[in-house]
Amino acid sequence: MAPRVVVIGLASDFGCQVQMTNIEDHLLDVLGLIDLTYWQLASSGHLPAEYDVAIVEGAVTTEAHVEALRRVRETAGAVIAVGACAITGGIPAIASAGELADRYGCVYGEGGAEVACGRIAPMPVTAVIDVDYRVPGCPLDTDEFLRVLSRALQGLSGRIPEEPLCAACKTRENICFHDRGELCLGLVTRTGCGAKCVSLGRACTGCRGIAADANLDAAYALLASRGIPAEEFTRRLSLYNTLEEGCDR
Amino acid sequence: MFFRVMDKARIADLVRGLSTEYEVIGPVAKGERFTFSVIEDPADLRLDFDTTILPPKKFFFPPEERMMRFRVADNEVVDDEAFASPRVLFGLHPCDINALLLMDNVFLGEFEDPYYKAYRDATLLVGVSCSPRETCFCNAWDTDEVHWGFDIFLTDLGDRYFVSVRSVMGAELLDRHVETSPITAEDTAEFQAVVREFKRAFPAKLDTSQLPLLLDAKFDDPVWDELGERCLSCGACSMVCPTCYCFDVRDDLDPDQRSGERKRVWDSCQFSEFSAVAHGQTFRESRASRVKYRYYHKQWGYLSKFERVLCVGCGRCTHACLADISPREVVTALVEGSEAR
Amino acid sequence: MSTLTVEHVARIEGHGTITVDVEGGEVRDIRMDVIEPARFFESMVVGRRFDEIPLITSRICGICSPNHALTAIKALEDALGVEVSERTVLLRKLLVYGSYLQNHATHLYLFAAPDYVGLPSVFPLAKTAPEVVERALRIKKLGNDLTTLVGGRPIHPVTAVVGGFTAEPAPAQLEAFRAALLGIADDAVATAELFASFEEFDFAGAGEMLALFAEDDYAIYDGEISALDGEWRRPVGEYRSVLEERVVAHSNAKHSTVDGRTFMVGALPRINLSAARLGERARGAMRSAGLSPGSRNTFFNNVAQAVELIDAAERCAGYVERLLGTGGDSTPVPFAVRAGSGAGATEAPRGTLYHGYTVDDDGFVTAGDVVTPTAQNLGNLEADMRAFAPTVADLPREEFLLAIERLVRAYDPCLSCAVH
Amino acid sequence: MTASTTYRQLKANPYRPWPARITSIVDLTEKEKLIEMRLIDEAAREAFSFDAGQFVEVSLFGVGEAPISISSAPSKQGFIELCVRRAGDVTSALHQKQCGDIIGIRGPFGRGFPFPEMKGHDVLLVAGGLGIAPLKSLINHIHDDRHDFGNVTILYGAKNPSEILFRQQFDMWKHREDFELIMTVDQPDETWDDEVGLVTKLFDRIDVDPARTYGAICGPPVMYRYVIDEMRKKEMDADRIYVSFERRMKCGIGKCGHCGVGHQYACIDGPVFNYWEAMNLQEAI
Ligand SMILES: Cc1cc2nc3c(=O)[nH]c(=O)nc-3n(C[C@H](O)[C@H](O)[C@H](O)COP(=O)(O)OP(=O)(O)OC[C@H]3O[C@@H](n4cnc5c(N)ncnc54)[C@H](O)[C@@H]3O)c2cc1C
Ligand code: SF4
Ligand code: SF4
Ligand code: SF4
Repeated sequence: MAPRVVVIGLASDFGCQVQMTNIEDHLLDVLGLIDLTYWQLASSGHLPAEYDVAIVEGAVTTEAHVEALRRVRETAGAVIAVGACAITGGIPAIASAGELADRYGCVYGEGGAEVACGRIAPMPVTAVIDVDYRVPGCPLDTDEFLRVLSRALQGLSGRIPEEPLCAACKTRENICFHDRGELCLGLVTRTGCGAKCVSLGRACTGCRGIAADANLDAAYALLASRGIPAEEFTRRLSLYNTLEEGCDR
Repeated sequence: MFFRVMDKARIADLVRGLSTEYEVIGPVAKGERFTFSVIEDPADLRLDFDTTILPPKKFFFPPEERMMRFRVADNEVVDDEAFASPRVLFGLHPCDINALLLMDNVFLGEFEDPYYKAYRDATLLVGVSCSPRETCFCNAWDTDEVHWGFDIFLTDLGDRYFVSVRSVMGAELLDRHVETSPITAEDTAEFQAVVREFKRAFPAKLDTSQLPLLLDAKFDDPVWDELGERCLSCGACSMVCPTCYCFDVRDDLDPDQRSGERKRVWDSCQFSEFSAVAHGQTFRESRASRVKYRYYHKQWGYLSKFERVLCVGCGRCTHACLADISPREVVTALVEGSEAR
Repeated sequence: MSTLTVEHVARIEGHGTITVDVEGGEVRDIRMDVIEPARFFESMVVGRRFDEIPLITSRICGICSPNHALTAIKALEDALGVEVSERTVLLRKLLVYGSYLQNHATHLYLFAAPDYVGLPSVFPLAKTAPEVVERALRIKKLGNDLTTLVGGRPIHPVTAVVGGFTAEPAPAQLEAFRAALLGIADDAVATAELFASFEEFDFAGAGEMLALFAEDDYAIYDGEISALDGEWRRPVGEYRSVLEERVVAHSNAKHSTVDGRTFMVGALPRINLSAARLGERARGAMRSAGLSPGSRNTFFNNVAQAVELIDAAERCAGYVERLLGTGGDSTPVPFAVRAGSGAGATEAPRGTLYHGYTVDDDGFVTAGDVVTPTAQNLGNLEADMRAFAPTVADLPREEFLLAIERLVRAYDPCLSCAVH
Repeated sequence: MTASTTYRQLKANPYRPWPARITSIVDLTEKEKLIEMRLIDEAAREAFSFDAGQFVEVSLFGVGEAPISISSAPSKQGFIELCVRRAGDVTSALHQKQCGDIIGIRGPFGRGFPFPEMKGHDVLLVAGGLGIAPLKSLINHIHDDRHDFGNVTILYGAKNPSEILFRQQFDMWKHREDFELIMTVDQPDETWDDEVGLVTKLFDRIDVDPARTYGAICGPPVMYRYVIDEMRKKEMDADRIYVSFERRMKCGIGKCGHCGVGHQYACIDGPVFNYWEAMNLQEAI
């Protein structure tokens, strides 16, 4: 029997789900392997009571999300967290700083806080439940998604690259931004995107999260020696990694 | 070996001629740096380059390479053919040619690697002389000279090249595609003068006395901890190194999950996963032990097998390392004591 | 009184619920509850440097991300006084059209079409009518390829920055792409034919219609705010005084009015205002689909999108030709960071999108404002629902709700955008 | 003939696995299975000869490869037996295979135990847990040429009685005069009436003639130092004590670099080293 797969979106831009539909060349192959039982974005129907694999996108921003996730964890044999929102909190986690009520005020004006019922400070899915697989990035990379999905379907372990981006960037023979005195976050960012941004002339903004192998202390020290103050580095890191450990100095 | 001289302006003829039979690859500018790339127009060839970001190893051992295609159902190999089309690699400095010879020991020695061999067999090498930069220390390992391992070598004599021809193929190609003349006594004298000047231009020679022994004797030296604190564990040094050959192997399934390919990709001993075994045990847990291992293997492990050091002093890692860790610094710290830095 | 609901309306972006209060067989009230939680983008941009803003705001929406990025860039360029090259503008237009191809193909085939063939999703069609699914995927892929070609990836463009582009496609890539664009035109025509063949409800909305308008172009990147009924035009910089936004109790997204009326934005208003500026083939398709300029039938927004697909394919081929034929440079122009305020607008696939920012001397944002197409549409959508529901009230319950859902989907709403 | 010359002669791609058919599977414990296979290709089967202590790379396409020691005796021509613990992806997938399934095998690789040298001597084998797998090959080999050896002693420690491998075979040897086998467990249960404690404890019970004894050790990394200490206390020569190392491996043929141990590679210079060599390998023990 084909594994029953559900796709669940929390607070997000649906970008990772859109990326999942962006595997046009292979979409039909993949659909042939699974029984896609729930995907609100693409199909009518309800979240079934039983399923094997849950793909979860988005950040947790309400009590309802927390509850929903706990149920997902109890039900699903395997949980795949996709995208920066679900894994590090991503862009939505920028709003985790300070008081939520103030943000309501800023967006909705006076009395905005009334709408805030059930709202909590944004956090990643991984802060609420254990996940078996992760597809980082903002947005996710479709090839990587396919590889991880394939591992999940085969029941293989969830592996995620743990080293910084620079090595991959070298294989693309990019000119290092730091050589030109510009800050690039690749030196601490988890690899796996093929140094996409740098290869397109843009410094890495850290969307794949902080690599486990990263040496943040050394990065802060060497940037300071090159005239980039800690606050600047912290601010840049906080774009996708507000809640990640070690980038808050 | 025999020798000719060739007008510098003739290099375009040679490249154009070779292009009729081969894919010609050589150094071209990329921003303020250089890369080995396919030469579409001889004017793009920049034989005055300093060094390239990646070494020529990418043409023999690509960053990501398919080893075989397979079928899952019966665990069968569908295709493991190693294929390479004929090409000429133009503009290798002596260090880069020496580096290939060191790679040969690994890939063409015991258990010949069919993929590397196919590329190697299909490629002719044209070397070119260089002038040392401040990060160069090839003279420390005697890799500033190269006596074999190339088909043609060009030494820059200002207005002309002193051409050393090592192989039959090299001789034939030269004959077919470019006008050269026999060398005169003056040419040879000038060649010697150029070589002498080249040797003089190096920064202070690196002291490597008793290096392999010191690596063991100072295995617990605090210098490694200090380096470990600075190292970013990014692996850039291994990627740009012409002699680093470690790789990881991965199976990627096609989207239909019925077939797929086994690939190898460049890896680095600076990553914590590199030495991890099942259940998460890692043999080189600390960053310090990983930095140390890179030098230990290059300066001693490889030497113990092949009687050469696994470094050609090209300085690429020095340039790539944002933490400014360089073989020059590490060797000096070991040989002269860390306070000497 | 009984209440009917459609929870988590499927095949739209974001989370919303339709609630209908019925009493004695009559529809008393009908609402679109937008339960999608806010992510507070307007507060998140405050305190961040200008160069991060396009990155942040493009995460408002994964479908029209190029629009969010470009609209933010335009607003910031307005604030910082940056003038970009003609080549940059051409590339940006391509980027916008990339999202049109993607969005319209996704909306028409993945979201809307299942309603007309009575299926829960498009996937079963893969078996019964593979050519339709393949066509949908072809158009969508071309859209992805276009945004990837110009922006570096299918969504959340990497290369577009304040002042220009950090990388440009190689001429050979552009050349190959021109052919692909011309090749897709037939698929676009087939799409228009398919949607023209579906039977639509006969319904006329009562709202105003708004879109950007330019004399010399089918305005998607530049132009003035233009009203169909009001027959006025106003510069984008005045968008704040043109649109009135208010908070409503049942929705995390605000509702908008103009001249005191609800209004619609999107493909239908665009075509109503700029039909004369469409390419020839698109106009032909429009005629054969029975879509006449000035149409009030909201459901025709679908076929209007299909017509835009045809126009997009041909127009982009022309742009690519110009990029190949004329020189110029798209590398970011140099500029000095200074304090200022600015506004920008583009036509996103779903309608006009506005961004406005104030930056300080160091280029840090002190205030930000984003008005998305769906937020503008929501008030009108509810007005339409109220007018439409009684006309289908005697249908069996399932069919009734489906009819309402169809109306909602015709707007191609993006609730995550609307709330942001 | 070494493996590399075999590969050269067969003109075989050393990365290309040979298909092998599983001929028998025995469940040993919850985590370990004994899997026997036969190479399908005749030329490969004929060329395939190995020393006790060598390993093969087991290849399951789509999952990956894992180095596994051969546990059968070299004399059992044509068959390869592996004792596999379920540890991760490849080994779990291998556990799901059935008799008759086809898997891939590359090898034999590495340096095994110096069997010819050991002949004519006493042998002391010390195994911890799964470490008994490569030693079993050696024991079987000795068994085949039993008359060429003096005393053969096996010390074997396991976590608990249910994790003891090859119990039946051991029971058989135990009742024979010519093998001395002593077992111990860390955590005994009610069925256990033998030794309790670490394997080093068993050294009190044996006599060793250092002048004529070879040692062979295989087990978890933490075990080596303590066992070697005991052997050294018995005055055995460093270069007659053999240890087998386990490191991460990808290629098995000295190229991928993962198995570096000190200045050597575990795959081609080992996995079996004598203690004198191992002492000179940094971070080995
Ligand atoms: C010379 C040698 C002999 C061995 N003999 C046996 C044996 O007889 N029986 C047995 O059950 N196990 C043996 N092992 C250990 C076995 O190789 C690992 O348990 C196995 O590789 C784990 O792979 P996996 O895919 O199941 O686990 P995962 O953790 O999923 O491994 C992932 C990858 O990591 C690498 N890896 C992980 N652990 C090891 C390891 N310990 N050694 C080398 N690479 C590793 C492999 O490349 C593998 O593909 C031996 C190891 C070596 C080096
Ligand atoms: S990770 Fe990025 S692309 Fe994915 S949902 Fe979040 S914001 Fe969107
Ligand atoms: S380069 Fe950095 S920002 Fe860009 S995709 Fe990779 S990790 Fe994300
Ligand atoms: S170690 Fe550094 S200097 Fe030596 S060959 Fe490698 S890159 Fe060049």
